[in-house]
Amino acid sequence: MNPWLHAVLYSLVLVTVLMTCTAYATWLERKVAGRMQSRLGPTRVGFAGLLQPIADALKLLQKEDIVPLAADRALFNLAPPLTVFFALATAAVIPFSPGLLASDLDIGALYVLALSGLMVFPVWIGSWASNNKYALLGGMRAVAQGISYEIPLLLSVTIVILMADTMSLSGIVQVQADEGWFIARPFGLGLATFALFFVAALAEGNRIPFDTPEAESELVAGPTTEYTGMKFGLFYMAEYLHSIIVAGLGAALFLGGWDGPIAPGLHWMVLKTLGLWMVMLWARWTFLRFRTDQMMTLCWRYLVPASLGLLMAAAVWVHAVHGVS
Amino acid sequence: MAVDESDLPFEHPLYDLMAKMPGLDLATTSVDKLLNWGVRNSLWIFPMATSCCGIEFMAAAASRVDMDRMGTIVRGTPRQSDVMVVAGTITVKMAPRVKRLWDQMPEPKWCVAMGSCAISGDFYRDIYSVIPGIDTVIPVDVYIPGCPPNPEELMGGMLALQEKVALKRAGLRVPPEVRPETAKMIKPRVGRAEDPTREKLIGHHQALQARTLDLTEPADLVEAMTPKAAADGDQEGGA
Amino acid sequence: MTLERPDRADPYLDLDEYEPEADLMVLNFGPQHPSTHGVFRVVMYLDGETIVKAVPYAGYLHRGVEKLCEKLTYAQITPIVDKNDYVAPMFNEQAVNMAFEALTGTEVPIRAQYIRTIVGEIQRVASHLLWLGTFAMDLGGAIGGGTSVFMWCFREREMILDLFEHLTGCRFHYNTHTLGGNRHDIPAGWAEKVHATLGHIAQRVDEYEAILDHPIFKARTEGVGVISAQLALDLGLTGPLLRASGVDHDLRRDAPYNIYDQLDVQVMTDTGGDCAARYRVRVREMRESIRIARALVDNVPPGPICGTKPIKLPVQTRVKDGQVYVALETPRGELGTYVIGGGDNRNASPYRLKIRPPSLHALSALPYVLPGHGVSDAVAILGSLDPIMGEADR
Amino acid sequence: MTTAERESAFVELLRARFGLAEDAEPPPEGFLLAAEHHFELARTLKQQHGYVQYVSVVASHWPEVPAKGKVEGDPEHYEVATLLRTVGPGSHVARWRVRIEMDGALDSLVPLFAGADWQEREQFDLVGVRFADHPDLRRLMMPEEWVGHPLRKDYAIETGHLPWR
Repeated sequence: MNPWLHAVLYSLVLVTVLMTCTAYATWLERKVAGRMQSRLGPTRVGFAGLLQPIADALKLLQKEDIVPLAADRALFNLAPPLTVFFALATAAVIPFSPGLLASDLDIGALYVLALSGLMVFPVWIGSWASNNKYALLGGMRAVAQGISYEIPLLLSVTIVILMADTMSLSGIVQVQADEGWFIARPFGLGLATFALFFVAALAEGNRIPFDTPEAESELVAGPTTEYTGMKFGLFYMAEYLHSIIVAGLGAALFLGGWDGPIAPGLHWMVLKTLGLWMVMLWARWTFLRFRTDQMMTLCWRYLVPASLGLLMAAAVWVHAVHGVS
Repeated sequence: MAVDESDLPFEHPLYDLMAKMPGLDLATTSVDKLLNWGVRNSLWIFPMATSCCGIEFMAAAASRVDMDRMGTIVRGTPRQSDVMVVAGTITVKMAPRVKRLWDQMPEPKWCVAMGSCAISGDFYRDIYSVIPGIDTVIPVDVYIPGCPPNPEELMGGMLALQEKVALKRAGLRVPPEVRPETAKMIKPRVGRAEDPTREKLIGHHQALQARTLDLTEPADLVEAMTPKAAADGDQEGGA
Repeated sequence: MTLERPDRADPYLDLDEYEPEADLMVLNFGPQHPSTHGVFRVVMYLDGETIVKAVPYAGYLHRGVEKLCEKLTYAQITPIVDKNDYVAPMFNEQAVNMAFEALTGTEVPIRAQYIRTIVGEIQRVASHLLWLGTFAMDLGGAIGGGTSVFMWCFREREMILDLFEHLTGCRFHYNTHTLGGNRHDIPAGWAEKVHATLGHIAQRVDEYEAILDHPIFKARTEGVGVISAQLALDLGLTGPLLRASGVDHDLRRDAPYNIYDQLDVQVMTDTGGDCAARYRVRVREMRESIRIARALVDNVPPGPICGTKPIKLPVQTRVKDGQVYVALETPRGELGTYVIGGGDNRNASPYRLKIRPPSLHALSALPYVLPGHGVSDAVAILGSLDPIMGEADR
Repeated sequence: MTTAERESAFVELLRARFGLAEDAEPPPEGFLLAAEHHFELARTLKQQHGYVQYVSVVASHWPEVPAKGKVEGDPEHYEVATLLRTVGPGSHVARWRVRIEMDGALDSLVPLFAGADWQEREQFDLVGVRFADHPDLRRLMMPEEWVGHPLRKDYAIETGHLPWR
């Protein structure tokens, strides 16, 4: 098939599917959180509240679009679509099944990390342009957190790249399918790397216990304080998209991606992503929130040295197993 | 300072677009119904919880009643809310803030007066520092009586608001409820907004005050805040 | 009694003298903020994200209760003061009625005193539950683990409200205390219900402790918002705040009212003076209150529940001149009522009634404690003080 | 010490140093002292007798019209009651009243008790009593530009304050 046609068609399908997934992720989260808090969650809008995300989206579309007088109008309007763009662009290289991905980049892992690093900028742009102190504080926290946790995230992915000897995400999955998942291989080291990746990914996605930028009880709504209607909806959507894609990345890097018995690969990838996402949900509705300085301490004093140590251990392991090539 | 747009009719560009489409009457009606359904089922609340009713409001959001069932969640910022639930007594000191927060909410928006203090001031209505009902400051859509109303009653009020939203947006007039017995029982010294016995002067002054929003900041604070960006004042009330 | 920590910040700090070069940001926190627990406003001067000076503003819920009470008869005041501390209404009623009883010299029957003690202790559990939920929400956000704790606490609080509804017919504002006793006698089957409910809650309290026993909660509360014993006494902090600072003082034991002189009340103290200490004190008090209530509810002596029999018309209650001060221990501390008798309405109303609100004293600690902390800690400290604005502003 | 012992010790102290008549029985309204003893008494109680906890201050307004139990033609004045407490078992509240003129001022207790700050501000706001040497005597409850002191007896309960009423 024409690669251009493939790219366009696949992107359309991917965006549609991901957007629907995001909408229903909010529904699922509300249901699961409700059950965890011994209540029901949405039940009245459609069967079991299944139409709730659609109602929310329709409502958000109709809300008045307020731009505060003192806000920087251009930047204020630019930020929300930009967040969704970056979040969606990351999805291009996630391998859902052998051959089922928008573009099998040779530097897929690097591309994902670069784009998820860029996620910080629209948040900062939006919070700065809002000209609101709560938004500003939230934006500053988001930038500090994003830049700091970039490092353990990068290093943990580097370990995987080192072990797999390729930067292509589908290549990494293929290596795992052939030789065993990285979460268990080498024993202990892989698990530690996965834990490191997961914590850093939680922080990158501003999920509790690392959600200081949003901090509802302190900063009202953080960077999105001034946003109304669908602009807020876009921020909201980007946050969920990002968390789903991070879960997908975790599944691809550590849990063997599409690798699994019996069913076709896509099922396994979706199941693993969902499972990982549910773990994030579980953490979110159980933990309290760190303070900003404590988060920085955790990152720079514990996670960065730990990831460097793990990187060295991985290098030694690769040398021992494969020898000098 | 936020622009006071409360006098301007609100029209979303989407409606304009649909009205201009030729021969799509049927379609626009159906779409309108759909949009209406969306608004109705996703009423996000901004809690103006000042006193006792605020606790019952929290109870309504908690496990036993769980307002999330009907798609109602609580947002901390007025910018992302549809319904302001005024739960509790509003004082002279607080009223300008309520008005400002109401102005910060995006259209379409509704107000629910929860509890007798928010409705009429209750037994505080003759006190020097309490305003006799929130409807002297902002328009109210649904009144939920009680001191405080049970969480179930709040849920009932939200359902009533859903009905009202459906009727109003379908172009039907919603007649106000007439309860002569209650009207006899409650005789505030200051008439309600629609009451003919209400002195015109009061309404005039209230409107004037609400427009100019004379927030009484201490002089030193005003000074401290002015050299910064002019927008400092804009969201402060909201948070 | 003193702790080796920097005692207090200067609330009257002149910002011009504080590093004139520093670029301070003024952050207005409130009066309507998700975690101000009502309507309360703090203006914080921030250097970076560190608070340099905090200026609180109260009075956004000033409802003129004291003025209103001067116009009402003694019996009419009870339902009005219910609305002051709306998290623990039982104590408000009890406080004013105890003051009026002291003024008129009315004896309260022993059965009524038992009932007052029992409902008071159960109300204390409910109040602390609500505090625990909102405090966790302050720390964990509206979308997060804090909300889970909040929902669970409210689930258990509803059970206590059911108990009171069974007793008084009201869910929230009870109006069950009256001059000389109580209005509502214990209904049949209530004692068993109390046992079942409180036993259930006692188990749940363990659960809350288990879920809050993790490093994040400790990191957020330990060493945050330390109030030294000296500062607490100077400010007139009472109740759990004072006990968390290491002062062994509880009116139930030290100035007993009702039947507390016959009870062995364990006073829960802690030494930290920080948010964690206040949390521990309140959780222990919950257990202690459950113990007291369960021990008493089976042993209520028979007899009348109201001394003024039959209950006179409110206007008929006449009071001599005199001034009394009566205090009792609420979940927030010493709730005092100072009454000057002999007002209008031919002596049927007080001349002046002043309520001593523990919450206002607690809030006055903010300018001393907040400087040096960040905005996140400010939320935790404000939450740990457990202020109820209806009571603080009246 | 029990509460009763503390009470008698308090009365002894008042008789010995603060101008209470020797044979005066404790009146039902509490002890009325001269205003110049106010600060000194609070300091003595705090530093020597263990009354370390600040409880409250209650101001009341007595207009000229002969109120019940008052001498005919008694001029308009304020009364300020102050309460301090000992902590620990046998807790006792020391309570005394001070009478001041309409244009007079009472010594503030803020140098002794930090908690007096807000309480005295509140009484100033609502009743109108002035406190000398208070570091920050502003209104606490009412808005800054409010006219009048609501808890005075000449302030009608429904006194209008436009624009809200």
